[in-house]
Amino acid sequence: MSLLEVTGVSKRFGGLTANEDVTFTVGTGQIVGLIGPNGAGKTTLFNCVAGFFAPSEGTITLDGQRIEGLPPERCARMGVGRTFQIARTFTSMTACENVMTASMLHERKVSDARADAERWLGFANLTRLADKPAGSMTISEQRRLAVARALATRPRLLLMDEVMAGLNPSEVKEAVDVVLKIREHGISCLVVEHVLEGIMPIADKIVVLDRGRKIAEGTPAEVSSDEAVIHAYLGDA
Amino acid sequence: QQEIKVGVIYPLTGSAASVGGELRNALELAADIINNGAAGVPDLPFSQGKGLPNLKGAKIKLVFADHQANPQTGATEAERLITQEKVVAIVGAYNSAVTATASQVAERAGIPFLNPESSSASLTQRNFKWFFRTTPHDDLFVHNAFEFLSELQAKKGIKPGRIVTLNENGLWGTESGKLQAKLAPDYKYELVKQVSYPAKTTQLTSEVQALKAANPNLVLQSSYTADAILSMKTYKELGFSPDMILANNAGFTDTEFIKTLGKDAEYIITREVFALDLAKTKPLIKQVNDLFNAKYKINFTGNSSRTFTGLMVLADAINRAGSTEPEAIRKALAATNIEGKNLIMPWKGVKFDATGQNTLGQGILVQVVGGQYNTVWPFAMASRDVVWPMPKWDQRK
Amino acid sequence: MLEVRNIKVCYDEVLAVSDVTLTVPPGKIIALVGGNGNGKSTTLRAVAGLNPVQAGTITFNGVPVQGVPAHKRVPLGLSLVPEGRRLFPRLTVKRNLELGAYTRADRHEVARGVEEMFALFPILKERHAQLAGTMSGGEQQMLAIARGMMARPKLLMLDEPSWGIAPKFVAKVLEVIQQVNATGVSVLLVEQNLQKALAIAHEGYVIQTGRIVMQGKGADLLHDERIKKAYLGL
Amino acid sequence: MTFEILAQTLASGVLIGLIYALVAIGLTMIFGVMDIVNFAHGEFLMLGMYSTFWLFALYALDPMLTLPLTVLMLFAFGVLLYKLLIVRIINAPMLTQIFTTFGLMYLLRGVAQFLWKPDFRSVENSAVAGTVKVLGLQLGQPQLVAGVGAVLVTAVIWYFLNHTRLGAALEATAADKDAARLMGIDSHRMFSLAWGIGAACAGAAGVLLATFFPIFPDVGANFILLAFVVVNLGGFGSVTGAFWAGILVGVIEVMGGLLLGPQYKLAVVLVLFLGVLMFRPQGLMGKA
Amino acid sequence: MKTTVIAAACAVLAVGLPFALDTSHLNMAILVLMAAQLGVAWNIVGGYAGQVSLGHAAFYGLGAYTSTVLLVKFGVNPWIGILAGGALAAALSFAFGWSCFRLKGHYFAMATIAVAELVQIFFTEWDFAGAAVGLYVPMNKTGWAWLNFATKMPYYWLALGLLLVTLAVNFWIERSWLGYYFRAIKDEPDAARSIGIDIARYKQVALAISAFFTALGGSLYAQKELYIDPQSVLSTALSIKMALVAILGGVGTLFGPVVGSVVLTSIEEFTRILFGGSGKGTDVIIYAGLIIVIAVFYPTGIVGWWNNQVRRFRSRQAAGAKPVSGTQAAGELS
Ligand SMILES: Nc1ncnc2c1ncn2[C@@H]1O[C@H](COP(=O)(O)OP(=O)(O)OP(=O)(O)O)[C@@H](O)[C@H]1O
Ligand SMILES: Nc1ncnc2c1ncn2[C@@H]1O[C@H](COP(=O)(O)OP(=O)(O)OP(=O)(O)O)[C@@H](O)[C@H]1O
Ligand SMILES: [Mg+2]
Ligand SMILES: [Mg+2]
Repeated sequence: MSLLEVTGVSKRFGGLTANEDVTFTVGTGQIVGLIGPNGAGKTTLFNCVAGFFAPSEGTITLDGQRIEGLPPERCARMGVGRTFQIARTFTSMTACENVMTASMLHERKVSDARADAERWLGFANLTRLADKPAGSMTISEQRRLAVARALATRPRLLLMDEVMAGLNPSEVKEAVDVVLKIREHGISCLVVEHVLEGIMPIADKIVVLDRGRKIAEGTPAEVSSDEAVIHAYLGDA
Repeated sequence: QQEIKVGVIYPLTGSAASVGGELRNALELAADIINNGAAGVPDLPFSQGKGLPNLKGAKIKLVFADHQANPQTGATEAERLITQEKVVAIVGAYNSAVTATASQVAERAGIPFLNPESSSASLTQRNFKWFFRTTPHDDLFVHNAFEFLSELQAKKGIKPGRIVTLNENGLWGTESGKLQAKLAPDYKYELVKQVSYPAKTTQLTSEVQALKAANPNLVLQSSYTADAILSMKTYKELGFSPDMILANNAGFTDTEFIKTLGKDAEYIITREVFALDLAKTKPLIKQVNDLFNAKYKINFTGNSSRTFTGLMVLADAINRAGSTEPEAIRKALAATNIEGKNLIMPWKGVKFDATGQNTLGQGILVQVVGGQYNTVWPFAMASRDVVWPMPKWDQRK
Repeated sequence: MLEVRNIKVCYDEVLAVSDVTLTVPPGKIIALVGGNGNGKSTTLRAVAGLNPVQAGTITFNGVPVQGVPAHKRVPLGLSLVPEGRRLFPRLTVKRNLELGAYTRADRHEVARGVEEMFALFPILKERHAQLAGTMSGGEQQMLAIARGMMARPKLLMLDEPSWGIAPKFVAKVLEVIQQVNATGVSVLLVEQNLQKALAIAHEGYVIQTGRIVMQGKGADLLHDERIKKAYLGL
Repeated sequence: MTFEILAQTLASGVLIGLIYALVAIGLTMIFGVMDIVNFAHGEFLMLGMYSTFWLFALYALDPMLTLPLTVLMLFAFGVLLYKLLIVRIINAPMLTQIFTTFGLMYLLRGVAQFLWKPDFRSVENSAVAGTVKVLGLQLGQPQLVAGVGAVLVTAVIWYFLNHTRLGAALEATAADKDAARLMGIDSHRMFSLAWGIGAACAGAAGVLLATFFPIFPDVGANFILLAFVVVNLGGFGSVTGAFWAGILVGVIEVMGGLLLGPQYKLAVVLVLFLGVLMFRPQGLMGKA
Repeated sequence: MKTTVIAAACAVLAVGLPFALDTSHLNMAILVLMAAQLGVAWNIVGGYAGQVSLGHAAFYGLGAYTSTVLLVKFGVNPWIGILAGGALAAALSFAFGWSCFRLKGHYFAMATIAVAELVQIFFTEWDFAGAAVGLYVPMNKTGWAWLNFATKMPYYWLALGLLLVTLAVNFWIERSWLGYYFRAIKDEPDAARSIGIDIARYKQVALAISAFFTALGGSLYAQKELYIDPQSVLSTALSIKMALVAILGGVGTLFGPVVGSVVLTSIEEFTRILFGGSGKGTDVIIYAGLIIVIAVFYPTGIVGWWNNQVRRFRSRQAAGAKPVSGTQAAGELS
């Protein structure tokens, strides 16, 4: 059984269909890339999995338990961690406090939470910024912080929305290392990314969405040679 | 020469500041007369001599404090006046709710508290030892209104049939409304509807419609200034013409009431404690009012005349006590017995019962005719006959 | 055209840009590259007037502009497509575009400008009545670029325009930038997609901890060993 | 309860509702553009009323004549206030802004008392006075004029916001002032404009009210709570929302008062307000 | 080290003060403590959790009314009445939260005003509780057993004790997971949910604690002033004052409301004492003017401002005015 099973999920906003009948799975310890043109419905799908939207149709299960329609905090408790496309850090706190707050899902004691947070900051190469107020970090720094924060909730599945945007190639490499490390911890990852250099080399599977529908699924190699994907997303370059 | 400090707590800012200012003037006049005398008011105590004779001509010094219509502030100021300013007595505080808390402080400190104008009946039901009130309270005023109606029926054969009440829903209006409801059956009148509304209202349409639907002959009304004016305008707008509007002072006696409404204020009857036309039977009123008018360019109103009288009563007590000891003053206050002729009020006099309430106070009723308040009751003091019924709006010139 | 001389910019007490000097000649594309948090965006913001400079000068077409408020720099021909898009989320796509041309008075011209943008980015035409805030990330980015061009700037500054854009459109965006440049508009480009940016840039500057540390022809920089090692991880 | 009474009450409710709308439109403008709740808005109304009163008392100018003058004065006052004070708190936390406008409310009341004494005043015998019969309904002339005035002002502002370049610029500034600056929009000018228009609306309402409502330093307190309710109900920042919500509140207030007892008329409005927010947290016409 | 000295000084001051003051100044000190306590209680939900309530008078009034009605109508000892009031207010806070918490920002603030106004209307019309006429607390039973005193000193200790307890609770909140959760909810509610925080529940927790302590303050008021009516314990002006105290001192800081209360109460009292007697409104003008000046110059409150100064000083010392460094490139460039 796969960790995450998304079955026949549709999501409509008024007249607009953002997701239509999307089905795929994420296995334990897998990195799955979710790609597709702008407006394909990736973030929307994310929001459905993380509980921010209730799907209009379809089911979502985590480890066999239905989670669709649950509020975000319940999803988080069940093991779905996420980052936001626009980093939403707690701006009045330092980086460390941001992560501590997330750690508190398991460690109510502040000193324990701090120790835990410091571990995760180290994990995401952010130790240097631990005491910096999140409000004065650049956007890309905040994204990395958001990853550390999501990890601190000890998710089984981590949803990452474009965490590699705005990084230069060598920074992308660092980020890739972080994702690999996350997998080593036994955490599955569902990654939305336009920076293909960041996702293609490491993904176990790629799911491609276009206009809300799944148009392809397979290994990176399979997907990148798929006609439909090239046409809709990669471009003929 | 000794100075006797008397604390004064009134709303000098905030929504009741307009009244507070008048009261302040009245007190200053009273203190001035006591301290420096005044010509042409032979009946007024202290008007000839200088200061309080029994205290070697000691002068009254007023220490003003602003309570902003806030009960806690009133208590705080009372505390300050007593311990900082070392006042020998306190006069105040207009708003009944503030009088309630401020007098509580005086009670605990053992300082006489003289209240000249708060009308909530409950204030003298507390069995306070140091609290004295010169004005009649709402209970008596409401009784007065019904006595007036009975006498009107007995003497002139006029009987208002259906009665409704309209009152603002604060402390004062509510208490008045309740008393009216309680007393109406005692006097065998039919109270068909009671309507209350928030004083800070922006419109009174639904209130007036509700009244209109009850089709009354008589409206008993308790309103402050803005809402009194608004209600009259709404009556006219909606064509509501009862035979009589018998108002309960406050807004209806505000200087602005007649000025604003002009002709539309005609024929309103309102309870008063004071009227300038009483001077016909009591010249003292005109004499003192002339002094007031000369100094502040305004005439006495029910509020300012009562406050003026309050300080006179207190000064009389301090003088008789011959001492500034609180206990001596309290005893003297309790033994007060001033005759009506020495007051500018239409009262029989001032004499306190065990609760500290003046038992000789009395209200009057005035009717607006020709842009003036004319005393119409008690009939003995009346300067005009009651106009009944009020002409309908569309029949007025 | 644009001359930035030794500028220094702070956020509160924090020094973000300590010494930046760069030149954008007329009709050229200039790339400004560097790692995260090194002051690229801050430099652009300073040129656009959103952040005051503590020291140094900014000259545009020979006129010193460092004291000129941001909104008065737009009619001079300076336009910035800011980091993070900064659209007007509750206004429609079309109205966002029209606001881009706020300083241009001729309504007719503006309407034509809008049509041009629609031609350039068909998705915007399709969604012209949608509220900008509900568009997908990439759609928003296109709108932001289009809006920036609506002012008909002489110098267009773009802060990471390919950010969050699907690969197919990254090429498209860079193409658009070159097209715009071909019409005589100078471009100052901040971009993480180093290879692509330096490939289209006539000249590039490298910024590190708030100062310019390297400068050269785009292609030269791209082949510079140090750059390869530092930024491309090669 | 007769049909006549119901119809009459409804009409009165609509008329007073239009005044609420006018007060609320100014408030919602300022909020919409700057995200600042102006607690001193009732005091703008008060200033409008006093201006009318003094022009009337000193120069015998009829309120209907002085309306443009008062509106202009309040506009200038709003702009001045922005330049002197509000500009300093644009970036302050929401609470600080509340705190400031709250202080301003007290300040203006205090100043009014200082300058003009706490007495009640009124404009007597203005050109519009008395009542007229319309379709069998007895309507106060001042209220009628005020109602028509409110409709006109709302229409003008609505047009301005939705169909002019300046209106679009105002909205843009409201959304993101830095981004607006990048479009060449002078955000300070837009903010002063918002304050100017906001104050002018309250001023217009003040003039219209002065023809039938007593004038005193604290008069704003009578209107401010309802104005807030209207702004909320309509949706913060929505001018059309404020317009319809104003009428709705006016009608609900008088009808609720008539049917349930006048002491509960405010309660009826508040319950309606909370009930609506429960289903539409952004107000009737607010944007989510 | 330094903090212990300051704490000790404060303790000595708090204990010694009442012996050095005359009754009127003592009374003022009590007012400061009472206002501070309300500010501290408000701060829990308004400051830490960022839910700006302008309807706290509802809880205050409920506290005052509960203890007074129980005492006057049923002869219940105020010690019990006060706790009952606190409990009732905490219970009311659920209805309050249920109707308001789904609203955001200004919508929330205005809705809280509406709820509090409704509570005020209810008490104004409720005859059993004295309606608009209000209730008197009888003066006959005095002493600690009845929480009613002829002198001011015991009220001082009561107010001080209540303030200290409220502060202690805040202190604990600030340093526990609750404090972190509250701040997270304040900063980014969506992100807070994504890390498993049930924001509806925690907002409610904050409100209930805050309501409980606010109600205790209300009961103390009733016991001190001996008269309550809807106007004096349920008005919106009161709600706003609670918020003002906290804002002025610094929201979301432990001692902010205490400092705020000292400053605001002093301004209020002294302007009134010095200028209030004139009847010209000068006191209000000066009071309001000072509020505005403070808001403009200390937008984050007095304690907030101080913290910023300290932080700046420290960071300047630490950084030595070096530029902040971004990500270092893997290789050295220059
Ligand atoms: N709340 C909403 N209301 C209306 N439409 C929406 C809403 N949210 C998203 N959409 C629309 O749904 C579609 C899918 O959006 P989504 O954000 O999921 O795209 P995406 O795949 O994440 O794109 P990108 O890569 O550009 O971020 C878009 O066309 C968007 O405009
Ligand atoms: N609003 C702010 N307040 C305080 N400091 C800030 C702010 N914005 C940026 N900084 C700091 O200024 C420095 C430069 O930031 P800038 O945004 O210019 O970097 P950048 O090169 O654009 O980085 P990125 O690639 O992440 O966008 C960083 O150290 C950042 O932390
Ligand atoms: Mg997306
Ligand atoms: Mg940047």
